[in-house]
Amino acid sequence: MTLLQTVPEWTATAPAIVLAVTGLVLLLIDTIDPDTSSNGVLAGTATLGSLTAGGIAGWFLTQGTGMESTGGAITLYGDALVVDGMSLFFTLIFTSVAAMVSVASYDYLAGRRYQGEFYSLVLFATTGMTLMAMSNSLATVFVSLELASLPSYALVAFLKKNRGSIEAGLKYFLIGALSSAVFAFGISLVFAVTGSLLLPDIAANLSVGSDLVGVLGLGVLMIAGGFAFKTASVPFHFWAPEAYEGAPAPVSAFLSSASKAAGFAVAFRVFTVAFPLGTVTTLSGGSVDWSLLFAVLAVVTMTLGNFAAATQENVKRMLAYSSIGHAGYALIGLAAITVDGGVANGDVLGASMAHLLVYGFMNTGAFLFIAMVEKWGIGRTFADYNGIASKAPIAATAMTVFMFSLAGLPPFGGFVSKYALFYSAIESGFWWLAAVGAVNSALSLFYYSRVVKAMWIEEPSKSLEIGSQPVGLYVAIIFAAVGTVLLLPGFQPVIETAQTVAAALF
Amino acid sequence: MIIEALIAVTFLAALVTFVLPDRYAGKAAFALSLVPVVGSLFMWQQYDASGNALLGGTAAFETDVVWLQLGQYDLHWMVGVDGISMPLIVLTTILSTLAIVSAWTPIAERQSQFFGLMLFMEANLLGVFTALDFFVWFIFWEAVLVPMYFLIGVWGGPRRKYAAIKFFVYTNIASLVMFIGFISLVFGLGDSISSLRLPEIAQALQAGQLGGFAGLSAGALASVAFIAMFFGFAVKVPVAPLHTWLPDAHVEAPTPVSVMLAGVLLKMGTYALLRFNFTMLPETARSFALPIALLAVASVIYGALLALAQQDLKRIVAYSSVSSMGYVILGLIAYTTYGVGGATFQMVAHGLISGLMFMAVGVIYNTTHTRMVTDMSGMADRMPVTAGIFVAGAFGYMGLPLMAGFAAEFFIFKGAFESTVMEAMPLFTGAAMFGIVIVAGYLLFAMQRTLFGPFKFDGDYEITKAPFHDVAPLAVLLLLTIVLGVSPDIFFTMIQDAVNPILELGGAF
Amino acid sequence: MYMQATLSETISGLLGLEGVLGDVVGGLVGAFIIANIMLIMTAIAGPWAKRKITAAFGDRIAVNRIGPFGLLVIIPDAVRLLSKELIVPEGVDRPAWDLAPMIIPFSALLGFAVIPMGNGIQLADPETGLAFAFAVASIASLGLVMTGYASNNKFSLIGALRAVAANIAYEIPLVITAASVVIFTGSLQMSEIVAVQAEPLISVAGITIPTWFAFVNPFAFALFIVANLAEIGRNPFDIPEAPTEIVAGYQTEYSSVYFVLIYLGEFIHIFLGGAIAATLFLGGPAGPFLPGFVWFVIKIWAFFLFTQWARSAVPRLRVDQFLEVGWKGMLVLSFANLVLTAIIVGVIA
Amino acid sequence: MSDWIAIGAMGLVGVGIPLAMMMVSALLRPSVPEQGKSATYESGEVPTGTARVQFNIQYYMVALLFVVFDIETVLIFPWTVIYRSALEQGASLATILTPMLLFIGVLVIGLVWAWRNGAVKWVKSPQANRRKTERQA
Amino acid sequence: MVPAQYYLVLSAAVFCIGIFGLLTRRNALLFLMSVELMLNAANINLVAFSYYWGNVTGQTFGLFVLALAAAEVAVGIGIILTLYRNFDDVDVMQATTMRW
Repeated sequence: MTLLQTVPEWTATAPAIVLAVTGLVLLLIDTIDPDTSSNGVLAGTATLGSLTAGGIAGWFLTQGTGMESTGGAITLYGDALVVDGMSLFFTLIFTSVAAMVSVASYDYLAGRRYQGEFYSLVLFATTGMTLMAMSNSLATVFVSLELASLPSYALVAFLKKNRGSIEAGLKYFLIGALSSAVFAFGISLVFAVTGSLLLPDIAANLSVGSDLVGVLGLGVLMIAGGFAFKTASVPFHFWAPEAYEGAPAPVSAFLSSASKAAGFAVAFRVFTVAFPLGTVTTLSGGSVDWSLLFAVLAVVTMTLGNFAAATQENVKRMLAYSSIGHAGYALIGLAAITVDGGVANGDVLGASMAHLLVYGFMNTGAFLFIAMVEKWGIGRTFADYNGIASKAPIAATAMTVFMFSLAGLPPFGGFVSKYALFYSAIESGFWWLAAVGAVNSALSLFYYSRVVKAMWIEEPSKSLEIGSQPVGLYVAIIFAAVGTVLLLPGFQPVIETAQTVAAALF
Repeated sequence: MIIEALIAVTFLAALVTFVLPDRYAGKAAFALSLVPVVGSLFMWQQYDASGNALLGGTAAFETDVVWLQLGQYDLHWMVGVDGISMPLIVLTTILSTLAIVSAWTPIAERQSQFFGLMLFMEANLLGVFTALDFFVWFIFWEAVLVPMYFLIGVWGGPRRKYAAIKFFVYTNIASLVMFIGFISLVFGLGDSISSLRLPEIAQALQAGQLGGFAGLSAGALASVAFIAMFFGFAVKVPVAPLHTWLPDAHVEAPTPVSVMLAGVLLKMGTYALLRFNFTMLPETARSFALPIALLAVASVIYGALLALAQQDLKRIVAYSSVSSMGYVILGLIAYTTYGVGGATFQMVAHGLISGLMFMAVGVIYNTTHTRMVTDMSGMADRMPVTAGIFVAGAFGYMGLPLMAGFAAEFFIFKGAFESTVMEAMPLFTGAAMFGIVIVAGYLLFAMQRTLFGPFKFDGDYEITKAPFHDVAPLAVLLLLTIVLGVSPDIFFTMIQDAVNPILELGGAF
Repeated sequence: MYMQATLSETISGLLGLEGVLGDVVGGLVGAFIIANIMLIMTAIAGPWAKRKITAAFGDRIAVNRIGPFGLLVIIPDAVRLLSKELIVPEGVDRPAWDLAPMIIPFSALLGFAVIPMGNGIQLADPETGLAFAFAVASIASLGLVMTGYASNNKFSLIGALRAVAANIAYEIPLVITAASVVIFTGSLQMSEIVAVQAEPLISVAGITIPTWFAFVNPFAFALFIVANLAEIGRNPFDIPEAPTEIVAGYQTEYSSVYFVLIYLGEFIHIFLGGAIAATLFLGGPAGPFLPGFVWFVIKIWAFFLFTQWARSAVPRLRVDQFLEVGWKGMLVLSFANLVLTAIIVGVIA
Repeated sequence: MSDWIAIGAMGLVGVGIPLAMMMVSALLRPSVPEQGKSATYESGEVPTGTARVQFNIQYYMVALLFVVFDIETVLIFPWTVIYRSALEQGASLATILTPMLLFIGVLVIGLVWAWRNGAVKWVKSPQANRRKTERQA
Repeated sequence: MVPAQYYLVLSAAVFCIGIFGLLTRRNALLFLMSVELMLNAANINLVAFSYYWGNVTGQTFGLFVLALAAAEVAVGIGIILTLYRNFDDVDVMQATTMRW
């Protein structure tokens, strides 16, 4: 790219910069008059900012910024940050989710206080996630992870007068603080063993060998714990149901899609770059086989998530558990990595990334639909959803699309992405993982279709009344639905990009 | 490109109808659904394929572009039409239009959604019958279930929830099993194929490329895959022990939906059986001839007997279609040009006739609001036209000469007698033929009680002539039935042209 | 940079002790000496100088009976205070209540460990001296909270909270201003900071003015002094123990030796503040003719005088004014000062 | 090393002196317990209620601001230390000054926002509160 | 000079104290303090080993950990404050409007 020769390298972080600046601008707008800053302006700014960032990321992707075609990954600030296809790909996920959430929040926040704070927190969290995807050093990983987490805590506890929201915020924060402490300790242990925080250097120093393999193993385990929290997978998943159920629905959408994806982004990079399986399994003092760990975690997570979801009566909570289940699917991307996997490693990792992208659309849409239902003031249980379709067919159709897509039913994006994931898992020899996944998604159809059944087939209760037709929410939901459907025919570019950029990690 | 156009137009029609206000929906859906009809007829007229699309024949209107490059096997967007799928496409479009018309009366609420879903289903059905890539085919195959689920669940009768869930669960489990079976076959083929295009797979299988997978030898793998796929499709057909979802679905579904269900959806199962099991794994099929023939005869007799025992007109027709699909299986396993061809022909014929029957029952129901044989008698006095067509259709069902049913069953029995897959085949054929007697029995019985005799109706509805737009579809269907019966060759030649390659398949391994 | 032997090293050298033992002994002896210097100065400042100065402002004559200028009043005062009954109010949180009076002087004394008081009179000279001084100085706020919380008294609680609010509000301007000095010195080591200030700035008519940062950056000096006043809670910033509002703030419930200790701690804090200011801005112990230590004492007493002058001359701020001055005025100014200093230094260099 | 030992010694002395004074006074002072004496001092009135009174939320706000800014000073100090030597070693002014300017700029935006939202305002004007409550409803 | 491995033991001990407090106390503030302990255990490692490996990476990162810990506390205390307002208690087990 001639472009890249002409501009300084730091411009490669433009998406993150745009997001951060937008967050600050939102604060300033709110500063001009804290009491009467217009919701529309704020939502518009937030959406515009995230869309711009996403646009830039997409443009970079098409231009091949930071990929082999243009001379490989761009490392910045003493290798602390790296801009490559993977980071851009994930940036695309975060920004699109953030955009949908901001648009939807326009209605959700109408007439509430602290709107400016809400949007800027969302933007800052997105910035943090973008940096997570870019970070090439455990230091930046930790800092950006916190930058993504702290606003999330505040967002979950956003409804100051709502006990559910507060409780959710508290639990999210407590587990988050715990896991971040564990994470930091893990980092310190890894630093103790390798004497570096830069991922490539860690790998290099490990390949030399170390006499503290036990410490290293402990460190890796703790770091994995930190990611388990961010991705809401076993064993740090307890917070997810509470947080997602109690939080304002747009925030739940944001967390369960973008935040989760961010966790995976950084987990993928850290484990593939810093602890290459080939190196850590052949250490002198012993072997730290994390892919086995993740295989176990994946199976436990998806099974637990699905079975728990099947027993829920509250739709939001069901979605929360189902998102745990999906974390399990995405974990396959790490679990199915093998020492001599070669191209298969890149394929399965890329498939997992692609699934996260599709998931970003369908899951965000589903939670935003719940946001709309909350706006309508209908209850939260399956029974309360009875007959919504007769009142709001368009929204109900969108929700149906999300549900079936989450279940992995054709003809929606979720089907093809799951197929790609399981297929690549089989390709790298983990057919049993794929089998567990397939069985789980078959099971998940049960509870997803309950929502659909309630909306379409059950008779509406007499009192069912749908008040307004919130524009922003509708726009966001329909956008998500269209995206979910179009990702079926348009899956080729996605999976192609994902697998190419993933292959670049190995 | 015409196939893509056809499908796209139908999807578009579905979308438009979905957002239209309710009172225009029905008419609009009818008008829009005429486009695919015209398109399919145009295709038929332009049809220039030869041989079986899977076995090296040239498919008509074929397009083949790479869609997804995923690891070892590319996924293609490959569609095309040959002698087996062409008649079914015509059947689908025509029957959908007629079903839509017949839905004007019974469907009273949320019309735009109903008709939108009908068109959506039609589009997916067209996809099923044209797709030549397994993945594309599977997506359409699954996508048919979604609208069906809603059509039964939302607009169905009192026990519609149960019926819808039962249908959904049965068919989805079946699909899963079938999918696993097929994929294991694909992995068994290993590197010998580079994509999931059905022709490529079929020819690779013929070339004996099948290897072992997951600890199974090639032969065992073939058997396992065959059984898995057969199970998957048999649920759709349905074959006797797996048929229990069908009566519930039929009884609960509103008439137009039953028409689509019996007329086209069941054909998906037999179509898939023909395309996959009997074309790709002929040897395995032959080796399983006995159990399959047993199942076929069982469904024929068992379905007929059950029909005999019913009081509900719709149940009668439903069970009778179970038995008719038994003939199709029988014809398929016969592996003779008349057997397989007749089976294919029976798909079309039964599509028309069962559609006719269901519509007739629907028309009666629209006025009487009951389907119980015991509740009514002598309907012929009040609704002569409907009654007449009902009788005609019934005779078509019994296989009255000069009607499609006769031709189809004649071909099947001829083929079955000629069959060489096993010695006992004539025996089974005889047993199956005995089914016709029962069919005649229960149909005559039902008609005698409902239509003829003194008029009696315990129910406080005013019985009048059915409106024109209810009867017209019946008439059209009857006409088509007779046309097909008089000159079966309009379809049968192309069908034979497509099925003959299957029969020439030698032992693969 | 020149390495000068610290006090502890000198002493251990004199005693001829080597290694860790030498360090320990030298350290203890030196610490004891410095602590006692401070005690003496406080003893002079508290009972005597304070009264004299205040009286002078009121044009009165304070203690003048015992000894020259009534200096000996110190002794009876000390005895009086120490021999008072210790009243333990009901409901006090005992361990905290007992610990607090120790923490306050402790933090102040510890701060003096790194202050250079003249050539060679510096107990320890770690590289992070300045940061250390600020750190230990702010331990005092912990003691304040403990007093307020443990006393089980509304006045004490509010007083303590005010005290902490004051401390933290002005801590930042203080530190930021110090940072602007560090830009010049490029080191946090006290001896280094002093050494840098020894270099001549300009010489007018034979008199060379050294680069005391008070001359180089008087704005920063002013900021620092003001922030310092607030840190040590003296007028106009004495809201923590505003007698007319909340009796005696956090020390309401303290009597006898505990009161003495708190009082002592406050005075040592004043001196510590002065000492840091002197070290940062007034070239530490540097000065013509007289020995360094004398100059050092002069400087910190000057600061003490200044505080007393402020006490008598300036009215007290309201608590809200106080905090708004801190957050809106001082903080912004100190940031501006830092940035400007950085830019100027950068442009010059 | 010796520096820190000396500082530790100073710490010991700093603890020892208060202890010594306490002992001295413990020897000197009398002890005459009475009811009245030990009552909590509330201007001579009978003490009412608990002493753990609820106090102004602004104290918390101030503490919060302090935490933020104090930590920032931690990050500023290393910069100030190397600033000049870096310049002398020929780092360009932009590379060494701009990051800190950005850093402080972000801080200032935060401060201004907190300021405007009344984080450092000791008493909120009742009018503003009314406006907010109206928006809430 | 103290060998670096000893610091591992020290930090592990501090970390475990943190874990213990976190598991045994139900008061949210004590929970926060325990977390601080754990973070500072990490800092001990970082500083000690940055000395051991002779680079300042660990120390610098230690500063960041400090800063983030402070930020975390700031947010956390805010949440705990609202918790207290809604549940009149800072007991983390009090808040159970949703079932686990």
